[in-house]
This record gives sequence, C-alpha cells and structure tokens, in this order.
Amino acid sequence: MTNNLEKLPKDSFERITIDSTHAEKITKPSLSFWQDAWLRIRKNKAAIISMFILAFIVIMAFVGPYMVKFDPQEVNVTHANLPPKIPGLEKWGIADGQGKLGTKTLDIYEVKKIDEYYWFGTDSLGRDLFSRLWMGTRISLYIALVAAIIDVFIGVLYGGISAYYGGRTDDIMQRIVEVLIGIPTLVIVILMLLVMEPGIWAIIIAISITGWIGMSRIVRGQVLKFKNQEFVLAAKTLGASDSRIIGKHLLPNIMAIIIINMMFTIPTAIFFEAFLSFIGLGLQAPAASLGTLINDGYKFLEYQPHMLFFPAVLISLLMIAFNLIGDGLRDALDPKMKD
Amino acid sequence: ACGSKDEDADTSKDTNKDEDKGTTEETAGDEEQVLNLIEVAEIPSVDSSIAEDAVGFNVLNNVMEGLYRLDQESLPVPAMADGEPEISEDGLTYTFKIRDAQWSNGTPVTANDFVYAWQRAVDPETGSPYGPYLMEGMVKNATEIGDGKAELADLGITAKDDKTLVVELVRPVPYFLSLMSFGTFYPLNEEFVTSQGDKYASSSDTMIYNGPFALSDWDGTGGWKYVKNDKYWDKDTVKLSAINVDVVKETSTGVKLYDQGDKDRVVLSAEYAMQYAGDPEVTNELETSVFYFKYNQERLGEATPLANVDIRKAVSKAFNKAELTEAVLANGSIPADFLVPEDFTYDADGKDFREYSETFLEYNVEEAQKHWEKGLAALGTDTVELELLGGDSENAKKQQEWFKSELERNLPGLTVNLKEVPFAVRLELDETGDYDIQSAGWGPDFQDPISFMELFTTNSPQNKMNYSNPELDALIESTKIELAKDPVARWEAFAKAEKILLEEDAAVGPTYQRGRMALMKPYVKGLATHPFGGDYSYKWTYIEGK
Amino acid sequence: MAKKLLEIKNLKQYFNEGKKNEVRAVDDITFDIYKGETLGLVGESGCGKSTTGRTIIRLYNATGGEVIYDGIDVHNKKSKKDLKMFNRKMQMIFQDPYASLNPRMKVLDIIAEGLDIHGLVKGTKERTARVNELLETVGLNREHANRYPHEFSGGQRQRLGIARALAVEPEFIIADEPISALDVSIQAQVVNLLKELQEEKGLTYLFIAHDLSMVKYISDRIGVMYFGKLVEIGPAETLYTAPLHPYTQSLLSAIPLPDPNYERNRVRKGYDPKSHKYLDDEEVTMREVTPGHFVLCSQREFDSFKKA
Amino acid sequence: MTKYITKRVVYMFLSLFLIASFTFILMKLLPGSPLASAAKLSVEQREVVYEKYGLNDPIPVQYVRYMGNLVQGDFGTSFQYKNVDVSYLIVKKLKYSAILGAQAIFVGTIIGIILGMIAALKQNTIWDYGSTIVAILGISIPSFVFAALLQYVFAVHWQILPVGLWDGWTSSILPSIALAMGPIAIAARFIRTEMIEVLSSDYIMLAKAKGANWFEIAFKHAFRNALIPLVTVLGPVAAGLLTGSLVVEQIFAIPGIGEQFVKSINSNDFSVIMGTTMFFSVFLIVIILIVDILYGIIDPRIRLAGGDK
Amino acid sequence: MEKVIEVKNLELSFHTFAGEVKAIRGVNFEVNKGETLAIVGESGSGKSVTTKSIMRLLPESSTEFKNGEILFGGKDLLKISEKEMQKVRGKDISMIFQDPMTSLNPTMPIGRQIMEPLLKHQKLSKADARKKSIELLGLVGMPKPELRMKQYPHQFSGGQRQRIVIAVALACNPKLLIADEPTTALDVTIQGQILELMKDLQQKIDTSIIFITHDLGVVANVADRVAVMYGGQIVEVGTVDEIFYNPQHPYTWGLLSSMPSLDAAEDKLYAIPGTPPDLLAPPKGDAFALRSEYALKIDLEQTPPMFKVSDTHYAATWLLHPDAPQVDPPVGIVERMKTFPGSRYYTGNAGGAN
Ligand SMILES: Nc1ncnc2c1ncn2[C@@H]1O[C@H](COP(=O)(O)OP(=O)(O)OP(=O)(O)O)[C@@H](O)[C@H]1O
Ligand SMILES: Nc1ncnc2c1ncn2[C@@H]1O[C@H](COP(=O)(O)OP(=O)(O)OP(=O)(O)O)[C@@H](O)[C@H]1O
Ligand SMILES: [Mg+2]
Ligand SMILES: [Mg+2]
Repeated sequence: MTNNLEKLPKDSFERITIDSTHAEKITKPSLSFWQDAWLRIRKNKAAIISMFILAFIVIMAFVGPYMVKFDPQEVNVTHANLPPKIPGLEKWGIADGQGKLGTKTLDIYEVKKIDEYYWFGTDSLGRDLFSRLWMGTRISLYIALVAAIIDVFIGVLYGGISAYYGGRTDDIMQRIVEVLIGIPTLVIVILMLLVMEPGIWAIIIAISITGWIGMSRIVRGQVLKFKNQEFVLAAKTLGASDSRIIGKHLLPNIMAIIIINMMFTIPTAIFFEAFLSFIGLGLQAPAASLGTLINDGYKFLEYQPHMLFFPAVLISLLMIAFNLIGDGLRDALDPKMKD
Repeated sequence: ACGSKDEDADTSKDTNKDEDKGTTEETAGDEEQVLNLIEVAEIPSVDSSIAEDAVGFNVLNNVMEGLYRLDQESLPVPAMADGEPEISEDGLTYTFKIRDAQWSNGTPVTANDFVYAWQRAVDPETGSPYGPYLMEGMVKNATEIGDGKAELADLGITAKDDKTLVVELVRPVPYFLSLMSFGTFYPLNEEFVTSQGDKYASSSDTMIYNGPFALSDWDGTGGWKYVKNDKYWDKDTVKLSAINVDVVKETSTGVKLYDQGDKDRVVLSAEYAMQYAGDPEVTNELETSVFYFKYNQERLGEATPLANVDIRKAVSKAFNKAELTEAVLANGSIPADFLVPEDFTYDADGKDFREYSETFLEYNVEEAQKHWEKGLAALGTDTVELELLGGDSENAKKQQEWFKSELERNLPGLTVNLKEVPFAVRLELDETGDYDIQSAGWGPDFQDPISFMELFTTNSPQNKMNYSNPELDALIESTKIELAKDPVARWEAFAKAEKILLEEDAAVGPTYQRGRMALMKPYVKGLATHPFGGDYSYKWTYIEGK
Repeated sequence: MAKKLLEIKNLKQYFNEGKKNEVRAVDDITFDIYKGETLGLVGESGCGKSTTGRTIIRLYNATGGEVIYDGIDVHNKKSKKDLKMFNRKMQMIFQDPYASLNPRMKVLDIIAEGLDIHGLVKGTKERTARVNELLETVGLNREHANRYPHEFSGGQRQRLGIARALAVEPEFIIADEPISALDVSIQAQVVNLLKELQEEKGLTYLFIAHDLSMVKYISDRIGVMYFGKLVEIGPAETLYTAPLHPYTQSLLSAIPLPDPNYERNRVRKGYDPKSHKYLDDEEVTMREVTPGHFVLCSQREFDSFKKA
Repeated sequence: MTKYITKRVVYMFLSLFLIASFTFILMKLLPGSPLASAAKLSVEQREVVYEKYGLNDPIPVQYVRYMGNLVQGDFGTSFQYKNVDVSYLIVKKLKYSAILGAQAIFVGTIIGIILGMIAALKQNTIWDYGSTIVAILGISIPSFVFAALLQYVFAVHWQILPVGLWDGWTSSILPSIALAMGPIAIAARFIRTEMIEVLSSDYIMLAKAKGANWFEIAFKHAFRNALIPLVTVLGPVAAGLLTGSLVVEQIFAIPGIGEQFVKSINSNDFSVIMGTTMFFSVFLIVIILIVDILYGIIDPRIRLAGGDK
Repeated sequence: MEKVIEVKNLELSFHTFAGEVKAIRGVNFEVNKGETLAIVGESGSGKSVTTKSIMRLLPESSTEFKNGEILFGGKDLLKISEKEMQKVRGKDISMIFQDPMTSLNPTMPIGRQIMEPLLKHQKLSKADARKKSIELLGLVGMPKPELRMKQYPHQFSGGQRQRIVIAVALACNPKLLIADEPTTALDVTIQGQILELMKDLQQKIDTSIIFITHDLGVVANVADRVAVMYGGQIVEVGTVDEIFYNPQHPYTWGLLSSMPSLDAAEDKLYAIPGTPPDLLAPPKGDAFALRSEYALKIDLEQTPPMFKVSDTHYAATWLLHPDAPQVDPPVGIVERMKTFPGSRYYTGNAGGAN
C-alpha cells in the first residue's frame, strides 16, 4: 500500500470532538418483543402462507356451511353416498359425480336422477358434506383451542411446578403422572358418561384428565434446564417469589418448545374428541367434527373415497399450517436467531 | 324355515353355476370339503353350562348335540333322542330314549350325561347364566334349587337307566322339544368334565364332542377350526372335512378377504350391503331379532310426555319404516309393525304366528300428527323435548340420526336429543329408567311367541319403562297355565296381547325386524340358518363347483 | 481498621454429599470482609470461587459453617421479611453477561425487578424515573430502557447487571467474574464503573476473578483459592509483592503482560500440591505471617515464612 | 447406579399399587355386569350367578381379595373367556401387538430420524419443508386411515401383501407401517429441532475443521447428541405401541391386546382390564426408567451426574 | 520468505432477519512460513469470521462472499469444491476453537476424536492411528495417554480439554494452524502452559500460526507479527514490537491503554468509550472515529487507506496523512514509544527492542 493519495482539502484534517455518549447509541429502531417477532416472522414465507391458509380455513368454518343451500344436519337418504360434483369442474373429469357402485363406475347423480350439485358429495344419510365439513372444522378448531388452553394451564403449570421445586415435590408429582397414565382412560371416560351430559364440557373434562401429560413432561425437562440459569439466580438474589420466577422468567423462555409441543397435542385432541363422540361422550349427533368425519370416512375408502378425502386433506392442511406457523414463531422468538 | 329365503338362495345358485362350470369341471366332484368362515367375535366359552352368547351357542350347535336338533328347515328333529319321547297326559313328564351315540373319545352318550349336565347348569355353584334362567319355572325343583330350598338331586330329570331319561316339568311347555336343541340342555360326560376340573372347555383339547364336528386348534382365544367328528352317529351326512374360522371384526376387511377368495362367506354391514345390492353372491337372511322404541313413562320419578298414549302413538307412527329398512339399514331388514317376528314360529300346519295376529302402528304421518296434536293439547304445550337413548355402534348411530331427523320433520314442536352410549352404559341407564325413548331390541332364546310377549309384563326385567297393564299380564299368565295345551287358543291370546301392547297402549313402538345380508361363494351349498340358539348348522353344508 | 461487615466462618459447600461423586466445592474457609473495602478472590477455574459467592448470598444452602452479616447469621434467617431485607442489602453481579439477563424481558423490567419485589417505588412514573436514573448511573441512557438485552454489547450488558443490583440500594455486592467474559477495553469500562460506585455509595465488594492484574487493580485485599480451600489472603500490595504460598506464586508468574520484551523473558512457576510434603500429623491451617497476611501452611512452613 | 435403580424400582411398585387400586375402584363403578346375559336374567337369577363369582361382596372385600391375589402373581381368570387365565390371555395377545409395535417403533424411528436429519441439514429448503410436511401428515392423520389406505393399495390393488389375519411375518408388514406413522412424525420433528441446535455447536464446527464430510458430521458426531429429547418422548409412545392399537389391529384382523383391552372394558371383564392395565403400567414405567438409563448411555455426562439431573 | 497463505481484499456479508451484516469489509494479510500472526480486536470485529472464511466454515445459506480471494498453496480456497476443501481441512489447515468446554464432542471418547483426522487424511490403519494419537497426547503433556484415550471430554479439566483440541489440530502436521482465542476461557496458569506448548510444537513441526485473541498480554507472548482489527477491517499491522512499542492507530492506543499495569497504581483505567460499530449499517469513513478522541473531520467522510509506517508496519488512520495534525498519543503509549528506535518519541534508553 502506498501513501500516494490525491490531495485532500486541508480542512478535512481538522480535529473534532465527538460526544462519547453518542457512541452508546443503538441505531436500530426500538421495537417491542412482539413487534420484533412479527418483523421476523414476516420474512418467513412458509409461515405467512400458512397464516393465510389458516385464516381461510377459519373464515370458511364460519361461512362455509352457509355457502350452499343444504343444511349440514338434514338427512335425506335418497341422496345418500353421492360423490362430489362441482359445476364447472365436471368437464375436466374431476368432481363429475362419477362413483363406484359395486364393481362399476358410473354417474351416480344420473342413476339416482338428482339435479342438485353436492360439491363434496354426501354421506350415508344423504347429508351435504361440504357444509358438514366446515361445520366440523369449526368444532375441531374449537377443540384445538380447548386442548391448547388445557395444555398451557395444566400441562405447563404442572410440569413447571414439578421441575421448579424439584426434589420430593418432583418425585411425588411425577409418580402422580405415572399413575394417571397408568389408569385406562377408557374406564374413566365411560364413568364420565354416567354422570355427565355429553357435550363440550364433557370433552373439556376428558381432555383435562390426561391430555396435558405430554406437555408437562416436556415443560418439566425445559424448566430443569432453565432453572439454574444465571438470570433466574439473579432474580432469586433480588428476592423474587417462586411464582414470579416461574411466570416472568421461566415461562417466557420455554414458550417456543411449548408451541412446538402444542402442535402434537392438537391433532391428538381432535381425534380424542372423535373417540369421545364415538362412545357418546363428545358431541351430540348429528353434529360433526373433522375427527368424526374421518372416523366415519375411512371405512368407505374403497367406494366413497370423498368421505375421507376432504376432511383428511383439511385436517392435514390445518396441521401443516399450524406447524409452519409454529416453526416460524419459534425461529422468531429465538434470541439466538437475532443478528 | 321361510320360503322367500330359499328362493333367493336357489336363484343365486343357478346363475352362478353356469358361470363357474368351465373353470371347475375337472375338480368337480372331489373338491376339498373345506369351508373358510369369518366370525365377528372370539369364542367366549363353549362350556354348554356357561355359554351365554351367540358365538358360543353357534359353536356348541355344531360340535355338540342335544336331545333334539334343528334341521335345515329349523324344525326340531330327534338327535340324541332315539325317536319321539313319551309325553304324559298332563304334559308334565317326558320320557326320552337315548340313541346309541358316542363321545369323540369313544365313551357312549348316556342318560346320565344329561342328568349331570342339567344339574350342573342349574347349580348356583356353576354360575350358569342360562341354566336357572331357562329351567326355573319349567323344570321341577329348579326354582327351589336356586333358592337353596332343594338339593340338586331333586331336579326334575332322572336317568331311569343308561338309555332312558325322564324329565318332569312344573307346567306344560309347548315349545319344550325345540328348547331341547338349545346349548344349555346338551349332555356332558361327568367323568371327563370332572377330570378336567377348571380347565374343562378352556381349549379344544380339554373337551369331548358328540356333535357333527370337533373343535380343534383353539386355545381359548383367537380363531379356531372344526374338523369332522368321526364318532358322530350321523357322520355320513356330514360332508365337510374341516371349517376354518378366523375372527375379523371389520366388515371391510372381511369383504376384502372374501373378494380375494380367502373366505367363503362374509356378513355385510349396511354400507357394503348397499354396494353389493345387485350382486349375485349376496344372500339375504331374515333374523328373528326385533327392534323397537321403549317409551319410558316415568323418568326418575317424574312423568314424561310419553306417559301420554297419543304422544307414544304419534312417535311410533311418525317415521317411514320402509325407508329405514331400505335406505338406512339396507341389509334385508324389514319394517316391523309387530313385536313377534316373522318367520319365527309356526303352528302345526306351518302357519306363521303373524297370520294369527295383525299389524299395528304402521307408518302414517297424518295419523301421527293427529295423535301428536291431541297429545300436545293434553299436555298443554306445543313443544316437547325427548331424549333418544341408543347404542354407539356405527349402525345404531346412523339409525338414530335418521330417527331424529324423521321424527323432528314429521312432528312439529318435537326436539329429539340423541344419546349414544356403549352397551353397558345403556343397560345401566335402562336399569335406572334414566331415558325417554330407548332404541332396543330382542332376540329370542326359544321358539315361542312368549319369548317376546313376556317382555313387557309388569314384572319383567325387560320392562323398566313404568308400563303396566293388568290385562296384558293376565293374558300372558293364561298362556302359561290354562291355555298351555291348546295351541290355537294360546296363540290367539298372544295375538290379543300384542294388540293391547301395540295398538291400544303403544307401550313400545316397533321399528324393524333385522335382516342379514351376506356374501357367500356360490359353491357353498346347504348352509342352514336358525332363528334361535346357534345361528348356523354346518352339518349339511358341502362344497360343490368350486 | 474498619468495621467487619461480613464474617465467613468455616464455610463448607459440598455437592452430592455422601455420594460417590461428592464435590467439595468449598471446603472449610474462613475470612472477613470489612465495610467499604474490596476483597478480591482469585484462583483457578473450578476452584470454588463462584460457589463461595453463591453460598454467601444463599443461592445454595451451606453444608456447614456460618455467614455472619452485620452480626446476624444469614443462614439462620427464618421470616420472609428478614429474608427480603437481607436480599436488599446483599446483591450479586453474575459471571456471564449473556446468561444473566432474561432474553425475553425489557431492560426496564429487568432493572425494575428489584424495585417491584421490594415495593420501592409507587406508580409507573416513579418506576421509570428510577430506572432512568440507574441507567445513567451506569453510563447508559434512558433510551435504552425499552430495549431487549440482545441488543446490547457485552460491556453494556454487564452494566445492566450492575444497574439491576444497584436498584435495591445494596450495601454489599458480590461480583462474580464480572469481567472475565469481556474484552479488554470493555473490562476497563466495567471496572471503572465499579470503582466509581464504590466511592459514591460506600459499597463493599467481593470481587471474584481469575485474572490477578485486574484484581490487584481493584482490590484492597486479595484471597487466593485452590481446590475449595483458601490458601492465602492479605493486602493486595503485600500479596503481589511478597506471595508466600507456592500456588499464589505460580499464579502471579503466569499473568501475561502486554509487553513483548517482558514476555520473551518470562519464567513461569508451576505448582504441585505434592511439593508441600506435608506429614500425616502436621496440622495445616491459616496462619498469620505478617499482620493481615494469612497463609495456609504447616507449622514448619510457617516458621520458614517467618524467617524469610 | 444400582442405588438409583433400586429407588426407582421401589417407586415403581408404589405407582403400580396406586394404579391397581384406582383402576380397581373405578372399574367397580363402571356400569354393567361382566356377564353378557345379565340383562336377560331376573334379579334373583343374577344374584345366584354373582354369588358364584364373588361379585356380591362389598367392594373393599373384593379389593383386598383381588390385591392379595395380585401380589401372588395371580391375575385371575377372564369373564369373557371362561376358564382362561388372564396372564395367559394377555401374554398371548400381547405377542402380536408387541411384534407390530416393535417393528413400528424400529422402522418409524429410523425413517423419522432420516427425515429429521434431511430437514435439519437442508434447513429451510424444499427438502426441509417436504420432510416437515410428511412428518405432520404422520401426526395429523390417524394411523387407522393409513391402515385402510395401505390395505387398499397393497393388499387389494396390487395384491402383494395379505389383507389381514395373522399368518406369519408378511401379515405384520402393513399394520407395522401404519403404526409407524406416529413415530416417524415424532422422530422427524424432534430430530430436526435438536439437530439444528447441535449442528450449530462448536464441536460440529471442529469436526468440519477436521475435514469430516456431511455424512460423518451427521451420523458420527451430531446424531448421538441429538437423541436425548427424542428418547424422552419416544419412551411412552413406545410403551403405547407395544401394548397395542385398537383400530389398526381390528382393520388387519390381528388378535392383539389393544383390541382385546377395549373389548374387555366394554364387556366389563375386570380381571382382564386389571391385568392389561398392570402390564401396560409396568411396561410404561420400565420404559421411562430405561429412558432415564439410556440418557446415561447416550450422553456419558449424565452418567456421572447420576440421579441428580 | 515463503507465504503460506494470502488473504486479498476479502469482503463478506451475512444475510440475517435484520438485514445484511457487513462483517468483513476488505481484509488483506499474509502469513509466512513458520511465523505466528496474531489478530487482535474487540468482540465482533470480525476475527473469527475471517478465519472461518479461510476454513470455509461459515453457514452457506446466509454467507455471501462479495469479493476477494484466499490463496493457499497456489489455489484460491474460495473457488475449490467442497470435496477438495474437505481434504484441506484438518490436513493442511487445522483449527483450534475458542471454548475447550464445547469444542469436543461430549458423546465420543477423545481417542476417537483425535484419531479421526489421522484415519481420514493420512490413511493410517486403526492401530497406527491409535499409536500416533497416544503419542500426540503425550506430546501435549497429557499424563498416562493410553488410559485416557477411552475417556469422554467431561472427564477432563478445561486445560486438559484444550490440550486435546490442540492434539487434534496438530494430528496431521498442518501447514497452517488457526487458533481462535484458544485460551480466553482458561485461567492464567493454564493459559501459560498452553501457550508454551504451542510455541514448542510450532518449533518442532515448523507450522505457521494465526492466533486470534483480544488479550494483548497473550499477543505479546506468542506473536511474531500482529494485525489489529476493528469493525471488519484490519486497521494496523506490524511486527509485535512495532505494534506494542510504536502503535499508530488510535484504536491500538486505546487497547494498550486499557490494560492495568501491575506495578503502577493508576487511579482510573483508560476505557475506550462507546460501543463497536453496527455492522448492519457501518459508519461512513473511519469506523473508529466515533469513539476516538483523535477524530478528524475527514474520518467521518472517507475511509482511510493503509499508510505505510515501515516495510512491515502499516496503519489505516488519517493521522498518518502528511496533512494531518500532529497528535500526542496517551501518556502510556508515549511511554512505550520511548523505547522504540523508530518512534518519534525514542529516547534511546535501554529496554527497547534490541
Ligand atoms: N450444582 C453443582 N453440583 C455439583 N457440582 C458443582 C455444582 N456447582 C459447582 N460444582 C462444582 O464445584 C466446583 C467449584 O465450582 P465453582 O463454579 O464455584 O468454580 P469457580 O471457581 O467459580 O470456577 P470458574 O472460574 O470456572 O467460574 C467445580 O468443580 C464444579 O464442577
Ligand atoms: N453466522 C453469522 N450470521 C450473522 N452474523 C454473523 C455470523 N457470524 C458472525 N456474525 C457477525 O459478524 C461480526 C463479526 O463476528 P466475529 O465472530 O468474527 O467476531 P470476533 O471478532 O471473533 O469476536 P469475539 O471476540 O467475540 O469472538 C459480528 O457482528 C457477528 O455478529
Ligand atoms: Mg465461577
Ligand atoms: Mg470470535
């Protein structure tokens, strides 16, 4: 390197003083934690697409049933087991009302002389599956919410307390969990049948009995990891109470893993609801949920695949969206991912 | 038993024969006589004193034999009995001669085997569910033994000698001989049974058989096999050398196994019945189970709207039974406008009981609505909410949802709440009378209208719906004593009772008589089905044209 | 001499006591801290420095011994109120500036935590005002209050930790390697701040580090730990100029200096605990060689120190 | 170590005792009778039969008697299958379930791990999304749907595998695959998360600096370190799978314990319910214990820390 | 002198959620055979990124090489394939990481970790690799090496672990050894031992070393030449004596002034005010100007070029421009300069470089 520089104006070399506090400035704009997280998640394309999908599903869950002229609960056995038929698409050879009857494939609508279009077909009682699907989605979303809340309120709290206090408390609490998973759920659920009206409360209580155990185990592991971190010790030296430490220091830090784990709880809860409905404790017939629709549908796989196809696709979409949002959220909330 | 059924079977046979001929010509004649079947449940017990369910009785029917056996037409014919018994004047004493027959281990079947079996069945120590149930109030001293007031030896059955058996009854029982084909009354070889102790009938090796087949490859759970019993007295009639049975609970799996030729017969559930409706391999069988609504008139101490007879009538008439059987059940069931089923009991001339009686509570929306308005007026309301209690099987649910929709459509102001629970829970709710309407059914244990007509007498364990009509009680009582020996008058009394129960009181609302639709390979011939006891006899079955 | 603020008597902290993997992290150490002074504590990594600090502040329950603060045994406190009072008087600054701040809390809330717990302020306005004041004390500005810890550099974070400790107006601060994880120029920032605060507020420090040059700069007295034991303690100057215990000597000989000429000629002294050649019946205890200068030694060694 | 295991075993018996007690009591509260024909019988007739089975005794008496027998290893005889020993029944049916479960866990974990690895190594690429979606399908669609699908495709359409029934190993392929979907999902998700974490650690960087290729990095270095959380969650899942799955067994007509258990509850066969519950609980608790011991084998640091974790 | 590696005009950025981090903004240096180049600079100045880019260890997805080349043995390391790179890593160039606690795989016995590069690059048989590993462990001063081969990292102390990492790095007698803060996490006694060890080994196998640290004491101990980094650039480079006794850049002054001296009892330590520049939006001109007492107007406008001080000594500060005003460095620095013959404060006294 040489000192061969073009002449610079003399006055460039005047000395200046710089306020040193100026140097403490952080140039980034001040954002709240959530604003920050939002900025990050916005860059995650998969999460954003998932949010749109989720929003679409949620909206459809409310308006879907009213988009067709059929009542989701109205039985019309002469229209039973119709394959999907959608105006416009039928020319393309999909959703054209073709279905299997024994070994033959033919246009069932024609055979039965039906003029209406059932977009997603009908079930074995002739109920319109399009409106049932969205009605079911509404209920399943509701169950998902309930399961999530229970997960958080019971699972997180239980796991948190067990790990935080450790020692004997932990021993006892973990034994209780062992006992709880040991007792067959079905027995408990049947007993509940005797004392409870079927319905949403029964579902909530049934999920509350064991639905949270997975979460509590995960949370316990995480709290064990975090409880000796220095920032927790710091709070302790300040005299922070246990509830303060758990609520303000531990929980916010294990949020990510809670979110991930919730993604496992939700489908489990959705199918648990279907199971409850099956034995009569869940929703009252003729209400439907994604779980019950799938339960009903898988038996007809060969002849009426549409009965399984639509709810299965929907629940998968729902879960994929949930998970990708969860992944996005996790990345966004992770301090390590910050520059 | 019934003409229509046979016709169906025949036509299907014919059409298939033509198709199959070409391919099977060479092997025709000496086909392997092996049948492959599916059962929907495992065998709980084949101890004839302990057995209590359909599978158990079906197996017993094929591996054991009582004094009588149901033939291909489901008529009782002498089996272990050597010819017709001698019946005393008062109809209370039966003297049977025992045929020369052997157990599968070679010991002869004797009158003592029956005495032992009956005593064992009625002995409280045995814990037999059917022994006391069937014998009490029929066989001499059975009730007293149950109450601990008599010795086992006092039971009204004695072996005069090895080949002579005397049975004493407390009342004349018109259907006694058909009852002798029922599992609980089969003989048991005392020596063998006691030598096995607790292990008796816990596997195919701890039993001996006197029926057309012997059980094999059965260790208490899972599938099993029947093999031809070479010691059977009528072994020449038996053509099958073996029957393989596997337990398959999913119909869809059963159908797939059938389609692939692994199985020769599969019973179809509604959805498959619909798919296979026109299939030549489908067989239709009418069962003797009847389903009905039980109307609870007083729920937990409070009168329900169903205490009003018009409401009951309205509900009973407000649903389209034909649609139910054709579109919802679609398995060969028929609408039931009666309680005692069709194709179940016949008089001496072969006339069905249904010809003695009428039909009641037919589907009729107009009438239903008239009753409904009348009932509502009497109750002083225009909305009624009723709970419909039913089972939680796929099929039951579908029906209930259809009922709800149908009833609510036809009876303005009615709301039906469905409650679908497992069987045990339903029984519990039935027991405590905690329901409004219950979807229930009954399958008979013996071939007589009384097995149905007795259900809703005031003290019947099946009543549990706070219904009581002394007139009905009296009529039923009379058929047991005064009319016992007059078949015609007796059946007329049943017909009258049925009219009271259904038409006057509408105490229950019949829905349908169950049918069974099965796929069966055309080369399976001579399978006999029965209205009670064991569902099938394989004694006459053979393979031809495979 | 000034008044004793803290007396540590025969403090012991064993982990997994009685098990095969028992660790005697702190093994019977005794020393005093005087009001207004800085006691430096040095020693090799893992020798029990942090454990000593943490046990003093009751993050661990001592296996044995006493910690007497202002005449009261800290480990015998019972009532919640007493404990809270004690938590206010004694505070700690942690080793790792990254791990010791909750990444999901705003600076405002981190610093105000002590205020909230002890109810030292009323209303949000006063709370914010006090936090701003504290931020300025540690050389940051009010604009930083709404930030999250990850937005700060290591030195700034360590200052946040200090502000948090100062919030409850403690008398005594345990600084557990507050500078080890920082680079030189930032180390200087933090050390300067601690010194200023000490002058302003008359604070007392227990300053834990393994770097003798910084410790010597900040401390009045220095204690040297080796394997759970205190091996030497004395005035900073004395310890530096006339180290007696061979481990202290080894430590001193290893301090790197930013002077290539010196480094080229440095001779390092090793330390082997076996070199003491203690006999079985010899009693090895702390003995005062010159006033205020204690060494862990046997009588034989003590005599030779005296002679020298 | 032995001390730790002894402690855990003592706890296990405590837990088992509690499970047995609660289950017993709850079961006694269950409606219905273990006798199928009970509904047909009159009250007096029922009394007679109940007497024989000791069902008329007060519940505490029945409880003490049952627990007494249990301690002696006597699970009693089944009510559904008269004269069949519960332990015999369970062992026989468990065999099928355990074979399916073990295969499912084995195959599922391996596939899941591979998916998770791919996702982690190719984070935020199409590979990652693909494997994530496969994993999510595994948890969002119940195994019985896969079962029906597999049966249709492989047994009916292509006819290369049996439709159902237990007839040797080939019969176990489809149900095992159906059951494996859950473990695949779990393994894939957890391995992905953990691998991402591990891959950013210093020792992986060092391995790279040593010139290791991606395969060595993924399998020699990262894998073992990413295994712990998976082992934690997979433990109970394994216990669940080994002890049977109702619907899948039913679809493939496999006489497993899962299906048996539900049937026992529905028919109130309490000795079988109790027996199965006990078996399941022992399985579960032992697996949790094994998981804890596995920690130490996977990660030698934990071994040293012993019970203090 | 033979150049082992030459980094030319290296410029690279990371793409993060927050935006583009311009971590390296034009770095030039070379290392000669057998010498030790120390890179100093504060946290975040780009020391590690520079060395990791030599090893190509930066995350592929987020790293963008904008410019420059890294010449090693005639090849540009930035252009060769990943396969070829794997042959270079561990064999020709090896690396020691900052934290001995985390840089060993906790679930693998250390023996295997040392053997790995031997098996891979030298194609030794297992037995030979084992023998060589034991030898290496002995070389780095591990007592009873055979016994310790089977142990796991957690069974070693921090110092011992760092020795193992060094053994790994030396396994294939690399031409270049990069040590990224190898002693920062260790206490002084152990740090001393490790430094001695590295120097010993360097003499035995004649490797070149890039030694990264922010501890000037360590630099003084190990380095032949020193490069000072600030804000993603090298701001001063020279022989160890030039940097310690004749520093030219205000940042180097600041660094040297912050160290407390053991003999003199200062009242207050010198601390460089402020924080390092935000590399998301690097300041215009001289990155250090905002924190410097010696800032010139031009510092805020134009990045200073490297001014030559001597053949071996260059510094990037406008203060070296002929038009710049003469400034007096802090007292401590002047004190140092007095001992250096080439300096304008040289007093000719003894104690300088000889
Ligand atoms: N919770 C614990 N359980 C078991 N051992 C522990 C625990 N905490 C610390 N130790 C052990 O106690 C010893 C002293 O640890 P301590 O953290 O006090 O060392 P230190 O002097 O602060 O070291 P450093 O300079 O690395 O911070 C170490 O051997 C450590 O492994
Ligand atoms: N993978 C990455 N993604 C984004 N930014 C990174 C990444 N790695 C390093 N950086 C940024 O590049 C800059 C230089 O980092 P580098 O690690 O080289 O600093 P350093 O000089 O080694 O500091 P230290 O002394 O703390 O190790 C820092 O601002 C850092 O945040
Ligand atoms: Mg420490
Ligand atoms: Mg670095």
